[in-house]
Amino acid sequence: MNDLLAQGVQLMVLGMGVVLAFLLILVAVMTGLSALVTRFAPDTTGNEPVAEPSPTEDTPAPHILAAIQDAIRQHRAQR
Amino acid sequence: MNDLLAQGVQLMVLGMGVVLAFLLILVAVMTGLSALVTRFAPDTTGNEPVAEPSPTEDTPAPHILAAIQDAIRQHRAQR
Amino acid sequence: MNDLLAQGVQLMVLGMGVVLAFLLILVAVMTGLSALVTRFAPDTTGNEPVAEPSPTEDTPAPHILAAIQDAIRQHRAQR
Amino acid sequence: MEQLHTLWLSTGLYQLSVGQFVMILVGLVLLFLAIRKNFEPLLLIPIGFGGILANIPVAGLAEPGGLLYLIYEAGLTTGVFPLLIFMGVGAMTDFGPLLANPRTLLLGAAAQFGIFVALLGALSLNYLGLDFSLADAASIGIIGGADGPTSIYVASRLSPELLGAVAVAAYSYMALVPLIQPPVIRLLTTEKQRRIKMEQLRPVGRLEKILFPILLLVLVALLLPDAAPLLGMFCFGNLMKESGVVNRLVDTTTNALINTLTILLGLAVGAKLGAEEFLVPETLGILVLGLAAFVIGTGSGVLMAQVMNRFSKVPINPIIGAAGVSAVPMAARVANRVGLEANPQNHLLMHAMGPNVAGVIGSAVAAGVLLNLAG
Amino acid sequence: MEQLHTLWLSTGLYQLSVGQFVMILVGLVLLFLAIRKNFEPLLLIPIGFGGILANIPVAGLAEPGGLLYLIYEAGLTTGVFPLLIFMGVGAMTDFGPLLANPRTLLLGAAAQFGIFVALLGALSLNYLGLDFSLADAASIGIIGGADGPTSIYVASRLSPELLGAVAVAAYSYMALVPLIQPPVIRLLTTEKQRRIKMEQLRPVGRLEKILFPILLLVLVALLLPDAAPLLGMFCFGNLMKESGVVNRLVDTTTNALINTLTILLGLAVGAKLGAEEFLVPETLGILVLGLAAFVIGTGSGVLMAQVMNRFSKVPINPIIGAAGVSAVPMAARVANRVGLEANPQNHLLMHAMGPNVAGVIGSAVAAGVLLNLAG
Amino acid sequence: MEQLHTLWLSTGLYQLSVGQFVMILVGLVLLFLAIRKNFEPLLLIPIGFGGILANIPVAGLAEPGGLLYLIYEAGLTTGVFPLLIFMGVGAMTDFGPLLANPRTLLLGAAAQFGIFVALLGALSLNYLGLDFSLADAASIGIIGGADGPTSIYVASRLSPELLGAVAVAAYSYMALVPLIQPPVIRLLTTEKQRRIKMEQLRPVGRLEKILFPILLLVLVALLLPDAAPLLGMFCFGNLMKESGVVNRLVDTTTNALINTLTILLGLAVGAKLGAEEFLVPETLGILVLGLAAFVIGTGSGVLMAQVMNRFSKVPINPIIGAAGVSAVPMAARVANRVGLEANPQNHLLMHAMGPNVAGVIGSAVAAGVLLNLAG
Ligand code: NA
Ligand code: NA
Ligand code: NA
Repeated sequence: MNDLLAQGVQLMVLGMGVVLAFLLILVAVMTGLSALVTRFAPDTTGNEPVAEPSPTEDTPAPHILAAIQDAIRQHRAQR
Repeated sequence: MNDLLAQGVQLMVLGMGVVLAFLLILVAVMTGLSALVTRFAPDTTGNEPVAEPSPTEDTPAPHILAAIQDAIRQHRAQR
Repeated sequence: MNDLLAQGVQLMVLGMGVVLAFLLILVAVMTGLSALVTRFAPDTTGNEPVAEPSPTEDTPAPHILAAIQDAIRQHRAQR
Repeated sequence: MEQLHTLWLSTGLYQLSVGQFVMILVGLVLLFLAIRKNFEPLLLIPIGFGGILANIPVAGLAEPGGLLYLIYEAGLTTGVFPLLIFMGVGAMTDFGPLLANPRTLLLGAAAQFGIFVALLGALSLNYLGLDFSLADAASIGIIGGADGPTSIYVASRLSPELLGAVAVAAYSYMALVPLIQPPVIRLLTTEKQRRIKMEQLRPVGRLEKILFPILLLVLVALLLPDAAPLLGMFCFGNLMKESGVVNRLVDTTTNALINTLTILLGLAVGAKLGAEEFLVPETLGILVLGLAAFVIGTGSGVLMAQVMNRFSKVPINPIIGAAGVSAVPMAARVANRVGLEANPQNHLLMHAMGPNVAGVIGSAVAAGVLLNLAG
Repeated sequence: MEQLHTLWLSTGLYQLSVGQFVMILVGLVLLFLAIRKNFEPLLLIPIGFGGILANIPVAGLAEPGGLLYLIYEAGLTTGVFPLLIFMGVGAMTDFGPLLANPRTLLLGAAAQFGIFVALLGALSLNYLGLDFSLADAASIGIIGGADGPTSIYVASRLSPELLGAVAVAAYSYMALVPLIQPPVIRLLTTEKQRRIKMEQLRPVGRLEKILFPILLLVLVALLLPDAAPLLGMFCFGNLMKESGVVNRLVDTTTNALINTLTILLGLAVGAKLGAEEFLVPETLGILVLGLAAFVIGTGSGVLMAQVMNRFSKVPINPIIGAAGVSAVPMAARVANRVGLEANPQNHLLMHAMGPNVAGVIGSAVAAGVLLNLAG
Repeated sequence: MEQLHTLWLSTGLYQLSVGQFVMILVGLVLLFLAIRKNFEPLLLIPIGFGGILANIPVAGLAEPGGLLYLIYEAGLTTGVFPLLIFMGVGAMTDFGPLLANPRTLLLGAAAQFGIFVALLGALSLNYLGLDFSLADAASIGIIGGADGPTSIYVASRLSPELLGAVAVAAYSYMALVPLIQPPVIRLLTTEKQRRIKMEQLRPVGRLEKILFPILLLVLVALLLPDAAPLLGMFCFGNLMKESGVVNRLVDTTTNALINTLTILLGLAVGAKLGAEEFLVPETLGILVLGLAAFVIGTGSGVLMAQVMNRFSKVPINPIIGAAGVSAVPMAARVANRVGLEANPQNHLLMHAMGPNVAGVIGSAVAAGVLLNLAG
């Protein structure tokens, strides 16, 4: 039992140590990241997206294309 | 075979008995429920909700909060 | 090894053969289908749906019916 | 050349059995009924298509390792699909009309009589040379419950080999309710009875609606635990809906989740439309008995309403007794239509919704009894 | 007659044990708290209902072959449900406030102290006659992480038999954060400290937000692989969101997928609310220790903020340290409210979101350590 | 102290192998291509991220019991994921342009030539010291089908250990279609040919669109049952869409369901990006052969169009032959763009959609042959 408590204390020390250490490293990394981004890609810290919203994302399914063609056909028919 | 039919008849009697008994009990319970609710919580039989629609239901995700802050920041910037 | 290559060549011949044969049959079937449809169900080649959009598709759930009755009740109450 | 021969040996033309050919035609008929005649298309398109897939020779889609087999094992052998679908049904059900008029529960009870008559009928058919066990008879009887997930759940537990026929019969007759019920109703009622106007239903508050699924669950727990899987999930869905505090869960339950499960359930049922299981004389018996169950259930509901009118001053239009079979919401609509024919001012729809949802409870209770005693 | 007896023997009234009766009451209380008091209803309705279902006698829903058992085995024994839910949480998380003020990560680290104190507390309770292994103590401690999926993941790995109590405690105390935290915050801060105004957060660009989950993943891979399942899926969800090129996947992840999994997770947790597992003295210990973990975590976060103010010129309002426990986003809102009480002009919400999401990372890291060393 | 050592021994820094490090870099490159270059992000983000997760040491996410392993076993070992995704693809496909001009099916047939050339190429590489079985060669060839679910389905059946490389090659080259195809098209056509105007497509009625998937299914059942799982599910999805009576199922299929499965499929493919499986000379061969398959498929489609123009009075713009590889809808768009360069009035998009969807059928047929004869 005593032994279990000792293990528990060890786990607490180690656990809090790892949590603090890991998040401290993360603070350092984030600060570095922020500095790098601000230096080398400053434009992107504004509100503009990094890449133009790509027109090919979520590509319209073929049946939408079909609908477009329908519209074109009707348009031509009306002329 | 005859035996099977006998089992079937027994099952029919028992089955319909249980269905009727269960739903009769349910009628009684529902009538009681209705009486209790009408006596002790009469307001709620109207159209008002029992509890005010809670603002914490479906809590806005953090990114919505971020959007709100963006809006606030822009608002301040415009002043 | 040589044997494997021979198998590969055989697979190529057979595979392309099957693909071409299957799609040729499909061309024939589609052409036939189109002819049949144009002859026996010509109206449906327009834009009208084959069957009237059925009112029972995606049947309104009971709670919608309840909402309707609520509306009716309020309407009557107002008169 | 040898490979060409291998290929030919594995074509459908070479391997197709007569039974498979017939079953593919059956599948096509189901698709036709679903698409052209609007027979419960949400279920019969997946079932019909699954039936065709299951009968493609060589492909083995319904054999161990095949897609339909895997879906069947994952969802029907375990019972997970019908139970989760029943949760979704619960989340779409409004008990308001039933709470406003609790005695219509009895109509939903009476209409289950068709289940047990069909059960006896199945056992009687053994004298004509068919071979139905008590479990089989129960699976056939439950068609009369007029409730898809309940029928599929019971049949998958008691008689998996009959599941295909049972499910096809259940959904087909549900689609045929507008043809099956009106003559039965007219036979058992007078024109004057069909004109009976019913009292406006009282509004039902939120608290009552929240407490109802909980009370029902407690009753099930105390009295009929065998019905707990079905009614428990049903009450769970209904409580989520009525609680009003988990709308996002209800939204998913009644859309993405139930739709996905409906597709998978249909395909899994199709896996049981294999020729050797479906093309047997028993299937004909099942189809006949299923129809009988619907007719008798409809009749029992109507007659129960007549009996209740003897004992009660507040009259019930006996038409709504027919809605007690469930077949939600089709049977309630049929009752409404028949009522309007007798009296164009008489809208019975909401009155019929009470026995309609009562019928769901009634057949789930009957399912519990059957699973306990015929299993 | 014999069958009637069979039926009576299988009713709940005959079979219900006292323990099951009590657990059904516990389930009803959870439903009441969820619906009426709005205690985390998204989880506590499924958990409470699942708990009732699990305690229905005869039905065996939580026993091998039963629905809840199957869901439990599929989703919790494998760990799949909490991990996929964590992906969804990642897809709903905005690291902007944290990136704008990285040092608030330390608040999220400090607040994990409650986890380890509760762990020690659990081991101490062994002197009072309870019986907690190191793994059990870790499962109890993780309640202090104030993060549902993390707690459930750890408990399902280390001590499945405690899962019910751990999950109930975790979600209940998350719901009680508005009651638990304010007194602790007030005890450890002066009115003047609570009035501290914080600098406007800088805007954070898209590139930083995209790179953050990737960097976090790489750090986890290099330093703490044991936290990789949890943090990996979390980063995956977040990267999908921030990438901006797979919006349709993000939409499904944060709606249909997470909602479905939430229902199933809740039911699966309910399966662990069986009387014989839950109605033991250990459960009382778990509830007490869970509360202690929340209190101590809150206090540690606040004190860490005080310490940081000693060493930094840019002041931190110590209230936001309390948000480091996570309990997203409730704890951040509580911080905001306590701040407004001290100074009605002082909106701390966004400042508190930094430590709030830091707490999620912190407890996932702690979970990694616990899984590695206490497993 | 001892525990600290235990912890250190389990860090990634201590355990990371060179291969794992390289594969994490490969995963990062895939993420970069997906997010920054918009390379099929819907698939390459999950695949890339899954690849990183699979190579985190100690965590064992892709080893028995790990999350990616479980997803792989549930969805790819069984074949369920690609088949259900193919159902979703079917539900998003419009066969109108193909029905309006059936002979473009031949373009979709011809473009499958790349599959078989790559297959032969793979076998030839055995002379250079690589080690590809006939099944392996088939898995590599199918990259030329330019259809993700088909490639993954075939590779998961025939050569699971090549699945990672095959899927990465397939999706990468699909994303690169705008770079790969134009030079091939220009090489094999004259400016004048590229200016050919095509006749306006006739409108196609609903009945034809409903009958097409049914007829295709029947043909598959009769002639090529080995293609039944893939084409069966494809036709099922398409029939649901065209029937117009199960819109709620189609909505879920094309959104929540396909999105969920896409995420899981990507992660499962990532599980096959383990260093020991991916970092082998064979992978280089696969990448080279995949590219060759795309180039040759594109060329075959264009040449087939040239041949057809010899025999037909109604001219086909040979550019649209390139769309026969499938890579829906990217290849059709590329054809449109190349056509506009030659003649700014010449919109080939709809004309290219015919061979484009024909290519999906063509490669599924080829997959059936390969599964039958190389399995
Ligand atoms: Na019923
Ligand atoms: Na936390
Ligand atoms: Na293709």
